[in-house]
Amino acid sequence: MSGALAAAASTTSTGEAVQFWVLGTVAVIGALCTILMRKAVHSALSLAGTMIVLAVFYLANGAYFLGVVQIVVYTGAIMMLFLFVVMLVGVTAADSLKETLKGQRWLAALCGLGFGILLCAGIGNASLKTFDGLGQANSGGNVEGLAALVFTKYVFAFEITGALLITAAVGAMVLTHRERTERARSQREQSEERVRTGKHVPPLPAPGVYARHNAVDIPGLLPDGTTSELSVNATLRGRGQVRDVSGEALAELAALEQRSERWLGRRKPEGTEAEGAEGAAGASEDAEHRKGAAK
Amino acid sequence: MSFPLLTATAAVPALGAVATAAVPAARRAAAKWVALAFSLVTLALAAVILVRFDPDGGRFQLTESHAWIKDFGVRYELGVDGIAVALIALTAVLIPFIILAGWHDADPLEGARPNRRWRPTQGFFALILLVEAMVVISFEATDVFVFYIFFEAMLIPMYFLIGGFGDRAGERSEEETATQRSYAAVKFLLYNLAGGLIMLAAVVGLYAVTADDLGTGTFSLQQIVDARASGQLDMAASTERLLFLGFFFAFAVKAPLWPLHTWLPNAMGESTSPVAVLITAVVDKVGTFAMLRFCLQLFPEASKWATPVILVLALISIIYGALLAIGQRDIKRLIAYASISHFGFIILGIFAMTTQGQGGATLYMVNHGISTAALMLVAGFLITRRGSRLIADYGGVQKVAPVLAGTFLIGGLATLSLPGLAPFISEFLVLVGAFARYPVAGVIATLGIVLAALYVLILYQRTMTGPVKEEVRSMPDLRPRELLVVAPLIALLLFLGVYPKPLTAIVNPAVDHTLSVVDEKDPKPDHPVTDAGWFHYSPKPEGASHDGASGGAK
Amino acid sequence: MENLIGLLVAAPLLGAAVLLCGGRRLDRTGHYLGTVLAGASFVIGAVLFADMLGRGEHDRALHSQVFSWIPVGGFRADVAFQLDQLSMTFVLLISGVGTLIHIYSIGYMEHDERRRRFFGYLNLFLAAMLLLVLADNYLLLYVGWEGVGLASYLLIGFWQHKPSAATAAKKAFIVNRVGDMGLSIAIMLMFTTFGTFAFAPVLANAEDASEGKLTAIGLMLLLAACGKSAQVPLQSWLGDAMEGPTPVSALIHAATMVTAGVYLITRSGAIFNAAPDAQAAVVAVGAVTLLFGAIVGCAKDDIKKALAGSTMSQIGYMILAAGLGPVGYVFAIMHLVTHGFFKAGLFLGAGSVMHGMNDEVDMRKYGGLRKYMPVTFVTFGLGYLAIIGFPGLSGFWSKDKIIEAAFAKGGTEGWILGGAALLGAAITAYYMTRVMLMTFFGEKRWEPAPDPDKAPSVEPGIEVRPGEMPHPHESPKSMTIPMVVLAFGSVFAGGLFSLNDAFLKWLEPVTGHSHGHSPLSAATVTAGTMVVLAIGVALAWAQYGRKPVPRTAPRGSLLTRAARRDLLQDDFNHVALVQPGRYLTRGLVYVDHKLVDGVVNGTAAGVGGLSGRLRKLQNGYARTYAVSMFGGTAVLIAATLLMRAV
Amino acid sequence: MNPVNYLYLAALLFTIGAAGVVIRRNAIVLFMCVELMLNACNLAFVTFSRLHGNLDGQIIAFFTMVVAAAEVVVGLAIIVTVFRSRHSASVDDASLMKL
Repeated sequence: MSGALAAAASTTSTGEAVQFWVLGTVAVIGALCTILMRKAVHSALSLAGTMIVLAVFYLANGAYFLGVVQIVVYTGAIMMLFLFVVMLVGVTAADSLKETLKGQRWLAALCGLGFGILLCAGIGNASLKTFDGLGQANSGGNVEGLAALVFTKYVFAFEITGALLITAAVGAMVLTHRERTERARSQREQSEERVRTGKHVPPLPAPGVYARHNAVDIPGLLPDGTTSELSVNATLRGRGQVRDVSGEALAELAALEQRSERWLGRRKPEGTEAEGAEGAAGASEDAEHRKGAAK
Repeated sequence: MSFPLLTATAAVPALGAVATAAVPAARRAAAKWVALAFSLVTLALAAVILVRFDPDGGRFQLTESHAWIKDFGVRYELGVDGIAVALIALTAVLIPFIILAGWHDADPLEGARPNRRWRPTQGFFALILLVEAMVVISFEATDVFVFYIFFEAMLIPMYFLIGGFGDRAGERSEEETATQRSYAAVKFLLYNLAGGLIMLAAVVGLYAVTADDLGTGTFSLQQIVDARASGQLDMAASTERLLFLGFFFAFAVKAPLWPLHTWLPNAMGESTSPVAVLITAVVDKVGTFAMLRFCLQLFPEASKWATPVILVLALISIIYGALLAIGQRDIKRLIAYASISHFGFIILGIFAMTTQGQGGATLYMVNHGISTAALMLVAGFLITRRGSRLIADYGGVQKVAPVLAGTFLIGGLATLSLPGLAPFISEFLVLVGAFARYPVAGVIATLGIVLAALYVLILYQRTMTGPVKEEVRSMPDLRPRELLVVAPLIALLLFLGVYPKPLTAIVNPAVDHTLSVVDEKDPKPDHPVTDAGWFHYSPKPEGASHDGASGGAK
Repeated sequence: MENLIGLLVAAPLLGAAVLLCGGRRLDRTGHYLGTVLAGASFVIGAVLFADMLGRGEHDRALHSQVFSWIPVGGFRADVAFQLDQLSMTFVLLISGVGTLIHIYSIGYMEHDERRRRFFGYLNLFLAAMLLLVLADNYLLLYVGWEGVGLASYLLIGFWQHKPSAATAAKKAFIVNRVGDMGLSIAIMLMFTTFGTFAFAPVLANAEDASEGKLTAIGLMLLLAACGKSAQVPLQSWLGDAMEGPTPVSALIHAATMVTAGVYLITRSGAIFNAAPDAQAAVVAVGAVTLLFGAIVGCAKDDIKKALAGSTMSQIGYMILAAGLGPVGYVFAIMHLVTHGFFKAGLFLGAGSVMHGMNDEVDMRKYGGLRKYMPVTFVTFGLGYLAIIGFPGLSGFWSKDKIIEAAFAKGGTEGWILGGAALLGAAITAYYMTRVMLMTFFGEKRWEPAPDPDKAPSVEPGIEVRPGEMPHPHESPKSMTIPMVVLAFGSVFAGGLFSLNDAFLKWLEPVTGHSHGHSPLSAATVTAGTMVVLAIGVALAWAQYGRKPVPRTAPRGSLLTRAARRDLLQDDFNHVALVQPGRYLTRGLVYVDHKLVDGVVNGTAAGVGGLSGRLRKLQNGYARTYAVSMFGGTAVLIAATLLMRAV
Repeated sequence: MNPVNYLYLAALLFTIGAAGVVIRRNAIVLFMCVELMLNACNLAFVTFSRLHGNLDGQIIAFFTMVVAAAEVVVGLAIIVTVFRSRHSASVDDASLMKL
């Protein structure tokens, strides 16, 4: 190192120290949240937080340009991208943190611990007692300095990254774009086809509609009160955003029956409802359709 | 520079392989002739080598040396000493006979598949020539690295020869035969690969050692030997021993030494007899040859250190192989175990570290090649006639096919090294050589000759003599082609048995040099007779009779 | 002259080559060629003999160096011949008897379609045998030694369609191989001791070597001799060897090959002289065998086997004599020669009898043949008288001297040996008389020819209709003439040799000789011999002459039964060697398959199993891989840190 | 305080990120963890550039960001596609890496 200018310092200002300890804690918490939150949205947000903290650290380390870029590009663009996708996949989708792979947690913990310790040990070994700040390097301005490097020393890398970005953009488009190869089938054709195959001769059952709820995410109920899978959008099901009200429906049904009994004032032999339930359970699809049609 | 004779000798069969493989599927007869022609050209070149080689000349002759991989000091170095010349000659002589003997071996495969690119015949002969090329060049290579490459590359064509072409199924179902064959091929490959890889490590180690001591690493045998002689290169005993073991292991697998032998019976049993001959008479010789050329000369000290163990293993091989041969029910496996016993003799001779032992071992390589070829090929003719390898399926052949039986007997007698046939000389030299230094070993090895008589004669008795079996009653005698194969081999056996001098003259100087490198002297006789010439002996009256009775010779 | 020596061997060798490679076109003339060539070598031998007589007794030996055979370092083996009196004796015996037997075979093998090959083998044998006795070094002798072994193998097994013949041949060769092992070890010992194994230098310097070494060499040579000369304990093959055609038994297993052992010991006299222990062993072997063979000879009903037993015992005499050292060498050889005559004669006679009796070999089915085959009877009779040592005939001269020499050994040893020899003479007289009586005297006990399928011993070509009574007839001239000649030999040879010790003087320069001082005078010994001889004959007469011979062998005493089984030697070998060997090989085959191979296959299986387990780690869950990567990185860092630390 | 602490922080974050990659099943969160790791690296780079007093570190960090951006774009695209076809963003559904 050239100790001529900007004599190597060994410590930084107290202010920075304070800032480090405070924000550092925040960053770590953010990171932990990122990996521990059940919902992807929360993870994304906490990650964004961490990133902002990092941006601050960049600034503190004299990387002004990067600090800004960090906020603009990362926190601004990339994290938003994430959020988009999260929305796409289902904002409320929460994956259970229950581990399916045997011993995965333990292994992860073990590796993580060892890894971290070793890393720290490595840093500890490195002789970094003193450092010479960026005073001299940033003398011509940080952005200019970077620009000088980017357009001289790293020009090829720079160009290549350009190419990379283009490719990435195109690739993303290609991946997400779905070409419609065949003509969309008209309603007529669909119905004809249904008749031909004899499945779903009438249209699919509609989602459940009640006085209280009227939404696409509520499956319709079958006579026995169980939900009909066919009545809700597959995507919603995939996101796990189907709201099942069959439980209360059944309860109500039971109450209704009792009341009617009391009203009629005569006992029925045991297990009728069970019978009915069975019958309904065993009910074939068209029975279901009748119900849906009746709605 | 002069005409690269050695390269040519290796290149011609390689070209032959290409040419043979290139013959279109329709003309497989042509392929056979092409292969034969190329093998004959190789034979001619070998003859030229034999002529150009001067027994009393330099250590390595007809040398060629070109830089190959400069960074690793690998040089394309060829050169032959007497031992190599003898073995090259053996190879060149045997291959045409092998090709002739295998004239129809690939025919059953023809039409196995409808497609018109299916050319088993071409493949068979091309592979044989390929093996010849590699064997020849590994006999010639004086650069360890070059040697190693071809030593290993040999496995590829051999693998296909063993796995691809086999006997008629006989009483076994086609599938069983096929599985057996592929098992044998894989076993062969795995054993030899294992050996080869260990050797590779040793080769690298050798390079490292030379690089340490000489500054620039080298694989050149000559250079290393000289460096050792001049004391420039002195390996630590432990290093040398490790390297030696690495090399020796590979060679011990190749020249099957007990207990690394089990691949041989399978390989020889399942492959067609010409291929079996190729294995035992040609390819395996590379192993024993390499022991002489590389193990002993690169690591003399370690060789001496390892000698006791190796001798014991060799003795075990001799006795064990013979006993197992006696126990076999399958003609080819019997011959295979006999070969194991013989390789035991060869290794015994090499590590007896005496002129007789090593000279004998070298002769043994040649003679065993010829005699096994004779025996195995005749056995092959026999087997193709009957379509079975079981001894029990034969009997009384001598009556219906006397010539076949006769040649078979001669081959057998050569195998039990009957005096007057070539193998006797080599075997006796090995015994004497071993006995001179390790009497016990010599005596134990001598047991081998009795056992040899047992297995050969039992084989002959059960197959050839006795009442004629129904299945063999209509067996034709040797056809002209087959006679053309066997007769010269037998003639060779007789000639070398009566007048081995041409061979010994070539081999002796090389052996002496090897011993000088190892720095071993023949043990001196206790009461050397000054005048070994013939003079008249007349009994002395004194002490002529122990009871002191006065005798009258006057 | 020297060059002629090579011809001695070359002539029959050429014959063998031509006859064996010649192919069918020689079938008609082949046997004449073979006979002529055998005769040729006899003529050459005679010429050389005449020439040799022409020279002084000490420069009689000839030597011819043909070419250097195996030159490797200090190891020098030459193809070189040495013809001294000893070799000459053998040359004449071999080529002479050989020629006669060739002639005999012309008639005997007349009906055999493979006669050409038979003569080829005979010539091969002559060549090898001559090489054996002419070699000037032990290695070349070894070549001849194994050569005769091969020839005898081929000839014993000549009728290969008979399993018994094939087995007998194999047995002979292998037992001989054991002997050969001894010879080769002996040669190695010589090489390590003297640096050479040519006769002259080795024998001339024998005394210099340590006695231990010499004893070892001597014992090894003895082992070789035992193998070739069918001495205890390697005698078992000779009896079975009678499976071969009778001329073979006559030539190889009576007259010449089996005596090679005697030649070897006599030739190596110097070594044995310097190694008393070895000599003692030789003597012991000789004495045991001469009794052994004689006893076996008494019990056999198969005429050839009986003669084989007698051969064994006669060779026992020779070995005994050779073992006695310079006292006995000459007489060993002398007995060898006379024995060559009368035993060959006897065998040829036996062959002639079989020829007339539809190849019946069982003497109990003979009887009263003397008027049907007079010539055979007379010649056989003379041979008989010779072998029992009837005064004046060959056997008398040679055997008597041996007995004398045995006594001359001195001390109890001498008494034992002499006693054994005398006893042997008595038994010889007994069993030979037995053979004589059962074959030519008494009433006819002939039986119809057996069904060839049931008795495969019928020689091919001789047309025998099953159930046909034999019609004994005298054999053709080609067979009788040799018998007559041999008869002459067996009558007069001994006398001629002993005529003012001609034979002694002839051989002495080579073998040396010393007159042992016997405790008994020569006369006493002779008288004793006569007495035991008479006793033997009388016993035999009492048993087989006076009362008729039963057609089926009586059960007999334990000894008889044992003797019929060759004194259980085969049973012993079977139990002691064959059976264990069989188990050993079987066991080893198992071991090789299960253990040696099993280890390898086991390793393979182990690797397979292990990888099967490792496969489970490859569960396809990206995150598992991630963990492993994670861990791997950790390990890497640890490694780097360690390296830095170190 | 010595800037080395930044490095420790970076190490810590990196480890957390890595652990996250290992633990979480949701592909998107997985990606976030990757981003976290990248950021940690960036921090380290920046710190180093400060320690050594030249801007190369920052340049590298800059490139890292660019690459990260590209990676995220493509990666998310992939996630979307996968989700479309399998209605799930979990990396465990059907262990596809097994033959």
